[in-house]
Amino acid sequence: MLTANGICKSFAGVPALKNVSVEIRPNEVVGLIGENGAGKSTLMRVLAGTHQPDGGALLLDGKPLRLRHAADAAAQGIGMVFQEQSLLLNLSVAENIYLGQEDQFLRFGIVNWKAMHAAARRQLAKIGVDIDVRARASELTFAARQMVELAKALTLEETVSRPLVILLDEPTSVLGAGDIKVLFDRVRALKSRASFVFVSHRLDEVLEISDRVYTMKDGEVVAEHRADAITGPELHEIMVGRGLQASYYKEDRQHPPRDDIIVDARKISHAGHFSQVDLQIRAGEILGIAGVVGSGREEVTRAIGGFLPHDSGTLSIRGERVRFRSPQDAVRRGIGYVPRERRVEGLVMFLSIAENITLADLSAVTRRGAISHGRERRLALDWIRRLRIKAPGPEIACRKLSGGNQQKVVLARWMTAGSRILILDHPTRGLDVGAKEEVYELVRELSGDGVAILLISDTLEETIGLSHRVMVMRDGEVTAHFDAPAGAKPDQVDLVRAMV
Amino acid sequence: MDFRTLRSAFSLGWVNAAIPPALLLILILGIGSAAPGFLTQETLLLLLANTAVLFILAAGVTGVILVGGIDLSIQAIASLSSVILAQLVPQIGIMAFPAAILAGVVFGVLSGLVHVRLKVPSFVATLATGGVVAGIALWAADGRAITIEASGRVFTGWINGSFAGLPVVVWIAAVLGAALYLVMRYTPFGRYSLAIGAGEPAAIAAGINVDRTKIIAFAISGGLAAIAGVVLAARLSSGSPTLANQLLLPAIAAVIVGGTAITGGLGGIGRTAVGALIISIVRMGMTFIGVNIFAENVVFGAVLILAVAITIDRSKIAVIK
Amino acid sequence: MSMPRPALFGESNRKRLRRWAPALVLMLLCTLITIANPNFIEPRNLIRVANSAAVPLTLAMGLTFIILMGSIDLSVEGSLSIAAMVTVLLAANDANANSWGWFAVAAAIAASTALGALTGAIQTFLRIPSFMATLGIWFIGLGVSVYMLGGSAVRLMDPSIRDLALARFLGFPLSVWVALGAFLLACAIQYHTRLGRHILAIGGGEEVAELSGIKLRRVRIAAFALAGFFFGLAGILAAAQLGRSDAVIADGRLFAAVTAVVVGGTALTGGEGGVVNTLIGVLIVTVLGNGMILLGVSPYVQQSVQGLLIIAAVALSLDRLRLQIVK
Amino acid sequence: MTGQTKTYLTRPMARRSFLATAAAGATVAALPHRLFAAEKPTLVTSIRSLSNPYHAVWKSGAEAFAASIGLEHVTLVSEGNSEKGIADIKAMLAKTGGNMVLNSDPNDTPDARPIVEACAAAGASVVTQWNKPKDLHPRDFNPFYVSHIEFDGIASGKQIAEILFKAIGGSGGIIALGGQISNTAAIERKAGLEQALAANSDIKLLDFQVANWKSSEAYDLTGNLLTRFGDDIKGVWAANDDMGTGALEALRAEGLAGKVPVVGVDGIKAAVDAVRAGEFACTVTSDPFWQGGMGLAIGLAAHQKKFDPAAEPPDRREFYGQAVLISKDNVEEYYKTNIEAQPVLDWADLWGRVTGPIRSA
Repeated sequence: MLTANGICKSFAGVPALKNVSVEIRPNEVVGLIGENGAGKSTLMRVLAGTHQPDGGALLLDGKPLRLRHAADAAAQGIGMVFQEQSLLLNLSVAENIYLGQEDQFLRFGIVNWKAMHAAARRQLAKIGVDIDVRARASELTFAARQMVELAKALTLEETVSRPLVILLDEPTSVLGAGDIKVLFDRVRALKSRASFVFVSHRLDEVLEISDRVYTMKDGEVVAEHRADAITGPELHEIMVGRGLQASYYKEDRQHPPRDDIIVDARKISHAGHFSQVDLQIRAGEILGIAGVVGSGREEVTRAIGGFLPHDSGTLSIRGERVRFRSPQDAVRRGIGYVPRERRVEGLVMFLSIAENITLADLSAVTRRGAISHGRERRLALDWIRRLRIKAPGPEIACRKLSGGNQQKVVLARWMTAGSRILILDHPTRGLDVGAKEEVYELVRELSGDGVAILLISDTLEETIGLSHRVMVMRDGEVTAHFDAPAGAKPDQVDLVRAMV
Repeated sequence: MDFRTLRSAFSLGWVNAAIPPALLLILILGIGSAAPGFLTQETLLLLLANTAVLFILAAGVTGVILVGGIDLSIQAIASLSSVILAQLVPQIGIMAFPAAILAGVVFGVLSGLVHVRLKVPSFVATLATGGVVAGIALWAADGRAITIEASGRVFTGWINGSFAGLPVVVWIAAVLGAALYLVMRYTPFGRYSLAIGAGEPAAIAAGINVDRTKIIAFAISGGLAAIAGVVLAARLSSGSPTLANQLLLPAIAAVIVGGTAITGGLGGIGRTAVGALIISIVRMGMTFIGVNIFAENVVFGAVLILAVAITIDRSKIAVIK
Repeated sequence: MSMPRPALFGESNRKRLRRWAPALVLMLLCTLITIANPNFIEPRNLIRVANSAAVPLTLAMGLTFIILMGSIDLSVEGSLSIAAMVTVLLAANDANANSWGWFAVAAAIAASTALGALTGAIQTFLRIPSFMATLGIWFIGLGVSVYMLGGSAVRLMDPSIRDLALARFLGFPLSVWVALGAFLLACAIQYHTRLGRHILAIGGGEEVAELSGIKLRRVRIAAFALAGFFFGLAGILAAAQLGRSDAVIADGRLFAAVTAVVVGGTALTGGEGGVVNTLIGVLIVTVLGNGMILLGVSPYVQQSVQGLLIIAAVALSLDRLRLQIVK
Repeated sequence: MTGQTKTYLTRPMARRSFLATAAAGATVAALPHRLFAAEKPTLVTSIRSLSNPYHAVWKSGAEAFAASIGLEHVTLVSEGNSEKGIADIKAMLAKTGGNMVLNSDPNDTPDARPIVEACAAAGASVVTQWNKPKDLHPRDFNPFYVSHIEFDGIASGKQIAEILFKAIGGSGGIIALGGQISNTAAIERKAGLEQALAANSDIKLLDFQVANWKSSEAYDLTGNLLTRFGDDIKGVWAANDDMGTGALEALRAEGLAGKVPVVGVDGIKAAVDAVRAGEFACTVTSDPFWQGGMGLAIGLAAHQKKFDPAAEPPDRREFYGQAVLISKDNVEEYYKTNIEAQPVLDWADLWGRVTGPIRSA
């Protein structure tokens, strides 16, 4: 019903989409996979009307369709759930759901709130969630926000008589396993009324939910498969051009940790977030923390990173008792934090690669108190080569890099600063398979060098695969410990039991 | 006008950096051809001398704007330092200079502390500290202008002189400007300022002492405001609690016309120097061309908007607010 | 799925308390002044406080919308003086033969609204930050009114317009009722219209707002025009109160208005706060000014006292936990 | 006073029809003045701003004089910014090569020295009014610094205070509104008020507040003071008419206009009207029309070597000008000669209003 025919789009002369054709049929879920930079998001934005193609055409039921902005797409029943959390946190749930579509509730120019709230409640009921429509979006969990976004996309049903096309741009990237299941259930239930385009990095998810899968590579569609006719590893090979090996998490390179305890937390608590958490990390050890959203694992990592001072218990770094009041204290103790919000907390996007690499510690490039720009450049070039950062040069602004390369810059910064403790907060979020693999390799290398690593991750496999030990948290408390030596990894099921 | 194409044409970095100086050159040549007598050595020297105080003030604010804040207290601090200089010169002679400048630094630090410790937005924090400082200046001057008598002018006279063919005020501005340029380019403080302005959360996570950097920025701003006040006091041979009034907006305008983003993280002292020159050329040019006195403000406002529209580097500003 | 409940437990209450902080500051201020000088709560004084608050309140209503959007409007003084100038020059006055009565008022509002729309257009079409666009408009507005007034103060002789300040209804001057009307209108716009929502949405996140199909340019221009409308209303009230207009009629009103908005608890970063906050903020600033006179605070230190109290009020009402970053 | 009318007599288009002006205003742009012949001196007026009636009248006086002798005249405004005021003057000096006559009301006391020094260095003749540092003297810059003119602020402040006291019957409370704290005229007028108070023990100064010369601030302050003192306020003393009229409007809002007399300084039209209506007890004016024209006339005469400043007696180098009191006794006559008609001054009578040397204390 919605067809894209030979779409071309370039940015500042660089082609992002080259002659891309896809077709979305009624009542089906179309998967869209590809590495970062393959053009998935651009294609989605063209379909959603926020980007205008340079060439090619969109057809709706065979008729040409011109979308000048998001509102045009909405008028045709095309809605989008964005990769970035796109609710406005200062507005209520109902306001978010009907943002941009308030006209229907206007009476003499005045918004009829009662009607809007009732309508919003109806929308949420459709997908079977119960959220107070007057609550501010900032008070909701990530998962709930995702549901609200889905509900928002579904409002088009009321204004458009034709079946909807809902574009889901990496909706699962911030969700825990349980929430993903809920989302998929909703999508399946809604299939009778709408078509979906589903974009994700996680091949298993795409295969699970989709009927058909398009694979994109370098701005082109390189393959189209029925989901039941292809396996994950095959898809992976098409996507990255190499096979998905069993040694994905580089288990063969997992070495036993050393003896010295680097991080030693005893009964640390932060009221309302976590309590009585004991945690030890040895040199060269990767400690994973598993837990659902709200289990307190994020907050524990934030506490050790210096963002959220613990209010009781003791924290020792290399045997020395510390109490961090700011990340700066933590950095001074050799702790490096690799955040999930790379674009916000990871890098100063407008600064260059070189400047970001030396941000935490300028001492390597300063001589007599003055920054030597030549040294800085050489240092950055060195990292670019060693970590295979794909960039024209060290003076390029970080915002122009892909996610994987940005993550490498963050890691390069902490290695420059000589950090011996790394906190990896969802280190592979938003990265494609190939980039993930490179990050895993780096993490193994660092671990082999004796760096103590604290890891929280999107998926259990990743947590288990990478870690030496896994600690499970629930409701702010530690509920279980598992050893995860190479070749004898714990079972996911056991972990999940401790999580919920 | 399609600014998207314009923008992509300007996406090359050096083109963007070259726009403000180019605008400056066009202005000079334009006014020079409209008003013969403008392009003389004397007039251009006068232009430089007239720009000096504005530039010193603007250079200080530049640092604060780069870290993403704003300092509205500079005119009060400049006035206070002029009062301190005028009060103290007869008593302690040349030592009055460091005393006046130190007072500026102290109040700059105070603004910074109010801003970072009490988390009051800098716009309001400095508005308020500016009020406090203005009150102190009134009190210190006992509510009147204080003349620096002939005995005191022995110590302040050198500022009105010339050195190597250039007025001393121009040298002062140039030295301060060069020093700040080096500080911004070669010290960790300068780097941290840019990082904080361009992405404060990332700067925090990288372990940068954001509070200290901001306080230093405010201290520099206060110190430079005080130096501007001292120069003013020396030029006018007196101090007054209202001496630097009306200098705040031109100073901020100079920073932004130069192409420094009001949101922080982008720009620098060099740009501010160009911006300050543009502001004073426009002002002086209006006198030279003989713009209707009633229309001066209108022309100034329009030129301001146009200058910003031309000089601002839109490719490096995420959201135009 | 697990029922998504508000995930923040303890913080909510504290947050709610913070939200009330400006109101508490206001009450505390009133109480302290009353203890020091009981004249403060005399009805006559309260009426006067209301009267002094009329112009700043009307003005701050307009500014609130701009600040909610995350922008700033420095053209307050320019717009206000334009409106005052148009009013006196078109209504009966001592400088020309015009006597258009209430059409003058309509023209004044139209002029400042148009100037606001122009500001918005400059900002959105030339893509320059509001700070600079409005700074330019400030100079232009001031320049035009100086030009039109020829530098002198023109008296407003139209008795019906003067009645805005002189006639009373239920004890309050009409200007207070007009300001109250402006406040209610602003409330209606913020809480009950699409424009109000969209302004908040832009303040909360411009990109998201755009992706939701909000026409940013249109909303921004409308918001600046709306602000211009309120500035115009304030200009008319100021002209009616002073019985004349000169180019400096608006002097010092910008920073007073920004202060009131911020003291009320509206964030300069946009998206948080609103016109009710601003009402409280205006009252805090006005009561403070009134109180300092009632207590006989020396003019030398009034500025300093005001500065310190502003810092205190803003520091008290800020939610420091939420505000990791303050600019 | 005179000024109001003058402004529109000299600029009829700006006032006669708002619409015509609106059209003109919309297209107003940088209209270049004709370039003048270099051998003729340029007359330059430097004042604070054009946004107050006082200086607007000053400018029309200057223009009337310039028109009478057919010389180019330029007005510079400092907008309250000392730096700009001085910079503009220097730019004019550069432009004219020093062949100019400057009549300046320096923005602030300190500004006078660099202005005079710049003029002397360039060979221009300068007359300053109101503000100059005590240790700056015309005699030190012969022949370029021709004269400095002031009006005795103490005398004016005292004179209006005494009339106010008489108007309220010699006893009771008054409030006073002062100008910008650090301003010389504000300080002197306040001193005059204090002298008058010292001589009238039955009058009580309830409070002295600063309204920075502005009517809008005076309006709010007066309202607040009315609360504090209520009916105890029998009269209002204001250091200028702008503040006085602001106070008057606050009184009017309370139904007190005409009952509580107001006095001020400057003689702006609104104040003269208020004197006629019996709402102002009096106002006293330094006659800015005269100041604007005569300052240039004196400077030009010296510049054209019609007299040698160095040879003039001290009381022509630094003197108090003659202030005119406008009270209900003479207001009708004043209105006829100065407001309804353009005053005709004899610009050749350079020293006619010299009342005596300036106090050194």
